[in-house]
Amino acid sequence: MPNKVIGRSIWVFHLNSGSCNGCDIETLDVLTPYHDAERFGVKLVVSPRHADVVLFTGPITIESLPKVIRALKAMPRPRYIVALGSCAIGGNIWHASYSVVGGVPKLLEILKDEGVNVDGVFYVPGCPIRPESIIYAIALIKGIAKKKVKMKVKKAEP
Amino acid sequence: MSFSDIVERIKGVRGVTEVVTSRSALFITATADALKPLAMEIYQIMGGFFRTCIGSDERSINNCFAIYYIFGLDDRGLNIVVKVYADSKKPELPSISDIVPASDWCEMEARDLFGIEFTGRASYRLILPHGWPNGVHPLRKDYSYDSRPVTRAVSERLTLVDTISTVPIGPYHPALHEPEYFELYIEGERVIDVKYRGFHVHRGIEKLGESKLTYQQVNFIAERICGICGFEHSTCYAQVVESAAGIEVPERAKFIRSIVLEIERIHSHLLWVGVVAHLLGYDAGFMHTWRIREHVMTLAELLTGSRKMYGLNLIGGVRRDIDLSKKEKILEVLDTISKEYIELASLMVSIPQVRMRLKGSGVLYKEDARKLSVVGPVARASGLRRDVRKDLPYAAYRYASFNVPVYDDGDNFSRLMVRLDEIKESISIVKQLLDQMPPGPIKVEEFIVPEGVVAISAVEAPRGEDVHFIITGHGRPFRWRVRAPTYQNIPALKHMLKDQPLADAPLTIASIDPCFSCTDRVLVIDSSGSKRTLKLGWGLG
Amino acid sequence: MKKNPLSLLTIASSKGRVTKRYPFEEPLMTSEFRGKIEIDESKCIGCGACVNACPPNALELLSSSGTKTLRYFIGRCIYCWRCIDVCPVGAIKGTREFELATDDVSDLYELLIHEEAKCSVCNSPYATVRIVRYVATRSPSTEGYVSMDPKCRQEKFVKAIEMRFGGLSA
Amino acid sequence: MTYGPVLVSIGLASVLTLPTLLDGVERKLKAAIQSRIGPPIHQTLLDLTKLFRKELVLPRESMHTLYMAFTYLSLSIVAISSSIASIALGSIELFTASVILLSIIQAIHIAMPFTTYNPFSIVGASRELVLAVINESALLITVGLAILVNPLMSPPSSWRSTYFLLLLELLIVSYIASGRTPYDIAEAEPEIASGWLIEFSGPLLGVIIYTNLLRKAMVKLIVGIVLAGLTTGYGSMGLLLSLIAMTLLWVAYTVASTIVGRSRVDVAPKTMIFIHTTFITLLIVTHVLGV
Repeated sequence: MPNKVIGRSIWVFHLNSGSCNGCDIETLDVLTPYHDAERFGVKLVVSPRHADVVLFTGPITIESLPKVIRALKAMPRPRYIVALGSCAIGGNIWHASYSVVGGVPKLLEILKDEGVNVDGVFYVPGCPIRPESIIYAIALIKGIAKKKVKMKVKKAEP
Repeated sequence: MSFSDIVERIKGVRGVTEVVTSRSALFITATADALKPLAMEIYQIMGGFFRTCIGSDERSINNCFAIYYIFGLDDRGLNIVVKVYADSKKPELPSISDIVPASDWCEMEARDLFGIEFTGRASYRLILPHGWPNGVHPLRKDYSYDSRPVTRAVSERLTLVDTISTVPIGPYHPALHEPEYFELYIEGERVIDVKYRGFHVHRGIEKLGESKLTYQQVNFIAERICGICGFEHSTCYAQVVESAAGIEVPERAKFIRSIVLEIERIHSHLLWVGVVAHLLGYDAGFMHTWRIREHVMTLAELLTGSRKMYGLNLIGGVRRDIDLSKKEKILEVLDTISKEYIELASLMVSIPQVRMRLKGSGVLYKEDARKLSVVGPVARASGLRRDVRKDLPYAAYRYASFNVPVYDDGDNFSRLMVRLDEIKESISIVKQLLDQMPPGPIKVEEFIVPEGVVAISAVEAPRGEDVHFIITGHGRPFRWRVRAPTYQNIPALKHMLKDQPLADAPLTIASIDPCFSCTDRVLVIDSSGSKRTLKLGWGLG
Repeated sequence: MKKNPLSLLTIASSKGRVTKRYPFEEPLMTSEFRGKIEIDESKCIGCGACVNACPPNALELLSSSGTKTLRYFIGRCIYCWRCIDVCPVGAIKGTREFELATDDVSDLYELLIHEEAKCSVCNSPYATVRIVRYVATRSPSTEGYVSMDPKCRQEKFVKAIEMRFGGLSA
Repeated sequence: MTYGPVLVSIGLASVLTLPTLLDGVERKLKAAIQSRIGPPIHQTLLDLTKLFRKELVLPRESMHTLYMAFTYLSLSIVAISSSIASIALGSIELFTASVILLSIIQAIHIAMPFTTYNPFSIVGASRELVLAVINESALLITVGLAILVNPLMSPPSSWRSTYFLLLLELLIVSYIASGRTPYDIAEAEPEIASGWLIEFSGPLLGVIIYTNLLRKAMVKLIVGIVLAGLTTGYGSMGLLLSLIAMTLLWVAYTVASTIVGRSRVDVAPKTMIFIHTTFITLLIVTHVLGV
């Protein structure tokens, strides 16, 4: 999974697409002394034009959807999406609510229709995500950690 | 004015059909015509504050829509709830926003979510996404929580305007960290007007609470209203249901709630101080406050199991106890942070640029603050002594003695000082409560929530007063309304930003410590027992 | 209390570098942390108590031909551990696992497939084999009720009442 | 004079690569003051290489921007090489030319964002313009005075207050020109997002960031050159010394910028005008009095 282009310098545009702030403050926390993501070359940028990765926190509300698409279109390729936290991945408690899209997997379908290409997606579960989870995801992208989760199918023997 | 005087005066208003009193609340039913005179009486003459108003679809019960207006007489710890019915076919009520400017937003919210029109004012869309069809009101009971009339909303004219006289701040902007949109109209470098378009984070929380989740599950969604002050919301929700159902929460649970609430306040204020340092270009200040804050986060995890989203509250009590080793750890962490943060805080306010830019910028005068019923540190920095912990004590706050810091200048510096002082007070509150914590159980397992009871509860969140309103229903709330502190404070920004340099705008916006996700969430109240059963006149039972 | 801006350097040097070198070092985590849940396939009876308690529907019970699947979607879990509180057989336990990042969302699903019991009368599936056995072992004299689906159970019950009052013979 | 071209190329090579590393040092140092580890020293280099591997998304009026960016780059290199050469050759004309070039680069740098029509860009650039006009005029006056006093050609036989004042003023000018707090208003102030940089992307952003680093290096190099002239005269020793001075200044400026906050856009020009006029007046007075 290590990424050749952005593995050594990851510029991140943080996009709150309807999050409760929990993941956002933890994302900010990753940059602070105890976690210090900058040691892996991570930098928070303020314009999608500079970004390699867009961080989604939140289930993607309908109101934020057009702006999300705009921001993604503004990014130069290769562009990556990181879905942070259980809202951005599975839509959390509001996955079925009237005013949200319900997570990045659903956003990807919309992006496909809009003709916006994305070069890769990473999913980082947590609610809110803890800073180490983000660091672990960075380590995955850099190739210094191994993926641990795998779909499990178990059978309950009757 | 004595309590009976207040009751008499209210009874004297034409159109008041019913007044019911309880220990700390007055419940009034009135006709639409009585609304304006009542607002005048309570807001202007008695000097009450406006908490919020709540729309409710009660067509299944009494074939009407209803609006509940909540006023508060803080100095006597009294809530006044005014209920007015609106016709089910053509719901229309007179607006009180000319008398109570603070009611501007909640009227528009009721219009968006219930389709209740307000006469005598300009109407605009506040909450629902751009492109949402007219006439579709998601909080009406005949609307299903999962139907989505729009899935590809179109963008409003937004950002990248060709003229330099408009500077858009947001919806994705480094100074905000949250998607909200301010359009600043500037002349040179001076802001002449502000337009706000928020509610990007409207997730339909209230609807889910009313139509999908159970009473206990709502605790967890309430916590997720806000990632910074989530515990305040879940405490407030738990309290409102406990009050409606008459559940006696064990004392120990109340102490644990108060302790965790104060720990959350410390983390939230430190977070804010850091963000302000960052906005002022003093990044070292940001890094060091967050370094200190990290101890608080780890402590929170030790006490509750998670750094944020504590998942600690249930209706009837809390899920985890504070044992002796945890108590020692709390004291240890408090000692560390109180030493380190005082050192850092005094350093920060000595930085010439920090001082210069905070003093005199973003001023909110006391009269405006009162008119808009602002809450929390914003109110306290403008000379209003409002603090729910004192005015309507809940949880275990009656066992602690503490000061409410009040500053009179109303500028950004005062708001900084209020928060810095509050951290000190919070540390002392936690220490006092730890000393007095009684032994015993931490939760009530069995309880029944009766249907059709109205309750209100308020909690002092780091950003100000947090109000939850509930009408109980079968297995879940019939109506649940959350009034977050930022909801009350954002309209004040217009006053603070106007005629100020553009350069101060992000700072001033940040100075109210906006929490947009709270505000955008989309209900009798009171922790100390002002509840009443709606079996008779209130017609919900 | 005014301070010299340079005293920042004193603060910095007295603290040194506080950074935890995770992933090369232990994370900053306490023993109390709530992480992902683990469902013990040998204990789970597929009763759905956790599904009813789960606020975000991260746990779902899906029916398909002859099986009932308990699906755990880590990507929607809020780590509240309410499922652990309510599980009647203690089949769910909490872990401190947080290293869950992946590039494929399907990695975040865990499925536990239960076999469905068929009604002894109409042969339609109605509950997992495990829960039927669980109930049967706890109340030994079920008079055959437990092996029926709710509809047949109701019919049998009505007939039994009628018989008791001298109605039609079964 | 025979090894002039060799010296120039060595000097040029180091000035072209050093800034990226010095930026890394700056980030590391800042991190240390903030109690954390910080990025590896060569992180800026990694950032730039990555930017060059990314897609180029051009803003409106793109050819214009592109053209300007490359003029900016080539001019910077010319300016740097001429200032390097000025030490090696002991040429005051080249030195003057490089300072004037620096001002021209600054002008292009300010003009570029206007081609993007992005409001943040434009607000950022107009602010930069205000600050630059004041600071660059101070720079030109100071350098003009420096040539008049002429510490470049003949090292002073005795240390006079004029030289001290001259150096002090040059230090201030170069600190402000290096775009650090409290005067990083155009770039870092949050209300204008990342200011004039906001619309650039990929390789174009890489070019701009790199050239900006060169400019930062050059404003320090100028101080270094004057300083080297004051103490040792010129030649290989002078070149080495000015590079060392540049590095040390970079470190000192980094530390200085971490302990202050950012000034405000309406206050900054006033403060700058006050500081500059005071110093320049003092300079003229001491020079006339011959103290």
